[in-house]
Amino acid sequence: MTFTEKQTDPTSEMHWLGDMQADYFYPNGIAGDKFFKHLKENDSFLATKCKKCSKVLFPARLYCEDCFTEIPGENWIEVPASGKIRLFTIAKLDAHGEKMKEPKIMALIDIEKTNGSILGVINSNDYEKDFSGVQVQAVLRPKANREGTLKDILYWE
Amino acid sequence: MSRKVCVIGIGHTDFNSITPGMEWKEIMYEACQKAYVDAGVNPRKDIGSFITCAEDYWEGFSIFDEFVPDQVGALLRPCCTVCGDGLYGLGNAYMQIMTGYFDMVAVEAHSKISDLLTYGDIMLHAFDPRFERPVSGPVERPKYGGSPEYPSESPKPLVGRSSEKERVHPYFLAGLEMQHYLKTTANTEEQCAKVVVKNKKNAFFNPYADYELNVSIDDVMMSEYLFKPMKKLDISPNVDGAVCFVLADDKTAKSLGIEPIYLSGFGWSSETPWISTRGMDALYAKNAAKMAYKMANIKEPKREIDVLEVDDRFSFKELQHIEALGFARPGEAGKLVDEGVLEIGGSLPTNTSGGSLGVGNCIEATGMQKALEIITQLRGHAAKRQVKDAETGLAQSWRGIPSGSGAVAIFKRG
Amino acid sequence: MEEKKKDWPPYAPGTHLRESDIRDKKITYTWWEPEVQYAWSLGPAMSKFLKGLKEGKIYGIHCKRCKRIITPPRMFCEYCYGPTEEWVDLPDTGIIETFSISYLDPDARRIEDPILVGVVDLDGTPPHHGFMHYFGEMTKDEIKIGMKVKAVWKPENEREGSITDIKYFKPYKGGGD
Amino acid sequence: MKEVAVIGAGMTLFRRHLKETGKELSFLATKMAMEDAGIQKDDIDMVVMGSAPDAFDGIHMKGENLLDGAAATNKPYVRVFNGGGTGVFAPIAGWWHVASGVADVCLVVCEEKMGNCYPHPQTAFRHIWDPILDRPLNPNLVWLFAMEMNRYMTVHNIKKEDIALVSVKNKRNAVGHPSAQLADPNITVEDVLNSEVMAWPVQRLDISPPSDGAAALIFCNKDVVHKFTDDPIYVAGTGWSIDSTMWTNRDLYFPRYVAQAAKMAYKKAGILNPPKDIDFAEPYDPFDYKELHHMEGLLLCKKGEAPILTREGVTQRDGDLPICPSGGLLGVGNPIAATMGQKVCELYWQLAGKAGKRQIPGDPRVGVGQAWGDIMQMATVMVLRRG
Repeated sequence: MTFTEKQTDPTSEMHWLGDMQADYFYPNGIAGDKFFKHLKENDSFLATKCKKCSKVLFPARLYCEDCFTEIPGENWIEVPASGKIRLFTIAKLDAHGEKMKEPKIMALIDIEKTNGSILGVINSNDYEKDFSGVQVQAVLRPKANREGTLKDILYWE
Repeated sequence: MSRKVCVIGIGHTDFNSITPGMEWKEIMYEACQKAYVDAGVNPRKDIGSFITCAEDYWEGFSIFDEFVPDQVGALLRPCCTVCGDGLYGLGNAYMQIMTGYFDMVAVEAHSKISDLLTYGDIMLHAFDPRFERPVSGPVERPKYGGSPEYPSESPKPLVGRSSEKERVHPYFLAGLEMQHYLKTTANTEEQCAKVVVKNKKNAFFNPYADYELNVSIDDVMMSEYLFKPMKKLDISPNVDGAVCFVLADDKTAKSLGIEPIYLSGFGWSSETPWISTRGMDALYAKNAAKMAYKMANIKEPKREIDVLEVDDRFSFKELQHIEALGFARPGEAGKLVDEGVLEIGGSLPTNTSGGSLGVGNCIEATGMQKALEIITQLRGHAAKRQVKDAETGLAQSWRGIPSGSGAVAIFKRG
Repeated sequence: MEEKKKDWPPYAPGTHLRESDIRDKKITYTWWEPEVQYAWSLGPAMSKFLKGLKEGKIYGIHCKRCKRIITPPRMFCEYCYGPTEEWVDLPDTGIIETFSISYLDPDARRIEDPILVGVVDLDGTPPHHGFMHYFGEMTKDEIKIGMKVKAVWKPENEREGSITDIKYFKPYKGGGD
Repeated sequence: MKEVAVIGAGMTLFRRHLKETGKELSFLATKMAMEDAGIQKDDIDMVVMGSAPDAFDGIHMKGENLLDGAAATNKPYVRVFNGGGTGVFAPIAGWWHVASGVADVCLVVCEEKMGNCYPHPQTAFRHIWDPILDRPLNPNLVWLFAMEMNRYMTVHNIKKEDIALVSVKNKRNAVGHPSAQLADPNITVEDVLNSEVMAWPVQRLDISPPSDGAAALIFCNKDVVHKFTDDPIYVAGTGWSIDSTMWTNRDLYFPRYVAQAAKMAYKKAGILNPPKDIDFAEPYDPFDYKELHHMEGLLLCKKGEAPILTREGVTQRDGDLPICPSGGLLGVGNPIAATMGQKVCELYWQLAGKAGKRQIPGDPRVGVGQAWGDIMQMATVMVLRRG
């Protein structure tokens, strides 16, 4: 025993409720801003090619983290908003650990012509199908409603 | 003459799914007090420096470091927080001792995760806010009308959980990683299930474990798919608990008359935080192990290491880490489970404490819980789960979803 | 050495973002509102302290090795690292250790009527031992460090076991007030 | 123990909002430090990140999120944290990586993006209070400082005019600092005294602004330092110390934890008489009175004497004991952890003669930097010396 007394009455006051609530505003950054502004006007993505290691980084970055060099403006390239599903999982739980109304098919999609990928939701309720390797296309919001966030990609199919 | 660093005292609380009778301060105090008594030292006089391993959001304070010194005995002493797993703390303690500034350093790590009501949402909060997090569900921005102007009212604390925000549980990423692992190696879901059976059984022999369970492979295979191919029993449930170590240089240990257990090597490494370009092959564990083996002068880990504790927050992670640490060729860890090599009586006993699957996922204390088991084994105090003639042990941990960071520590009996 | 005299940093990289750039949506941004809620377990010390407040009492606890009565109470003493024991019922009077006159709310918005707030050094404890609370029934010109104060409690049926069961501390002359 | 040298430093702009993400800011600062030292990513063995509350950036485990911008991909990387003290504590952690012989070259990056937190960075600060004892009273962070300032002023009978001089000095010193957010060559004591009262005795111009920013520093082992520079700056001593969580159970007029940390660092650095042996100092100055408070804590003067030295001009850049020649937090900005830029990088720039317009006259040889954090309880001290 490390104390002289401990809680022995289970009905006594036991916990104190509180929060750490705040709202968060994330500027999309130098590269992110360019990426999302492009997405607002076009139906394609931007990627960046490192001039040293020639990797095509997706999503677009300001710098290549492996070579640690800045990526110049002319190395920005346009890539189609489509790709192949590398991995997928059928998620049944929400963040509270409770069952969602409908399971969601979450996937990691390799974007064409790049060395990168993106997380996405697959628009399907076929929970038996093997989606690996399936070609998918991003479905975007109508141009008028786009706000310049990842939410502009509604889902993939 | 170069110093050596050794562990001279260990202390821990019981691990329980909830600890309603104790404040976070009190579970820390209990673990630390036990470690100090174990080492036979007075923290107010003998210990030079203190390290706690914690992350703010797990605890519920913007600056958790504030709420540390009193209960670890660090009043008006050097004390700091390392934002990482307990093994990172051990590594930093090692370095502090090697500078010659201190002879004795205490490292504490704990989990009071039952205080946190919104575990899933906090973990989502660790995803990249621009390119990853929004995928999980609604981005709420109703309070201030969608523009960052200065609002006239303070946000009201939410009471209870809001049900309309249906965000996906962040463990979906573990589901993806498991699929990657099964696809790229020859290992199967059954082999993962065997890991669950083994670890939950080992936990029966560990008095402080909280999730011991007598299940068969069929039981595991029949449990529900939550993040296909990941099943309910593949996931380690959360647990509260605290662990404290006292480290010292070899001279101090000898003067205290303690038979030292050396921290002979450690390493850590981080992969890219971008899920979009990460390999998902536990490269972090490979790099960390390389560093630790070099420091501990280990050439053939398979032969030289007697007992092993690897991170098994998800069952497939145990197999993946065994391969990354060099105990099996890629894709062959499953065979070791099939052959019973990883059992307590096998040639490579792994997660004898029950691991995270058996003890529970103790968040930032995971690495410390694993190191604790290694020390217990090397001291020969592991009772029914004792591995015979354990001389060298390895503990490895991973920082959990969504990170690609992990650490390795190697302990040797003196 | 010529190079040494170089003016470094030669420049500071970064792109300044004005409030107007954000308001006029010159840049794109992402919002997120996390759900961050806790239920901190109260150990024996805090439970007893809060229950005491509900009954209109301020509890302290004794560290016998250091001969110190501490409040807010805790189960261990940070000076000697030993366990504490023996609860003490403290008077609800003290002196103002320090104070502030605040025109800010928690989110840094301005308020008209300033809040008087500070630390009360409670009677019955060693010097400089107490807790933070509001002050009332005095103006911002009257408040002074060293002033004697006494707690004003909420009516018994409104108390809920919280530090706010004390409404504020008011000036106190001593005696049977 | 290995001797540790500083070979490069970098620092971004400090502003209320910066367009860059945290990663990108870290990249910019790191890149600059690497250019200064003339090294590549492969030369770096280990990386230390210093970043204060996750609740500012709004990213849980933000150390993990920032690591690619800190050149830490596939490297040993750790984040250390102790509130406001991180700005000097991260370099201390970098120092022990090298001093222990574990790493030869260690990069330290400090980053903060306070602008992310809404409705105000203060919203995150509400959660630094004790959830049971303090948060129900709806506190604002400024209260803390107001209460401490009041105690300090009352015990030593200090006038607000003397304290305002610090703000004036630092905001003027910041002129010429490329990162500076609040430099003002024409500010006067009257401006400070007439500024809006936030929480008396704290007024608007007594406070440093919340900022976004990043800074980076590179340490290296003495044995390999010749590869990078001929004129290295060495870490002479480090110290850190923490006081009790129960801030209402101690007298706030003197920061005994700063004295404790300073004594530790001075002992290691062989400093016997701090005011004489130290040429200049960068004490933590998020509020103007804190500079005075910390000068006393750092044993640079007797208790209650700091305002007198300030009034006499001793602490001006051309005085006998220059304090905050960078412009400090009051002039340059206060992105919590990234204040490493003023508190440690500045020591390096001054000692190496690279401070440009801010250069202290008279060839300084020993400088001390200090930061302070948590709930008025943590002090971190680092002493650098030339040659």
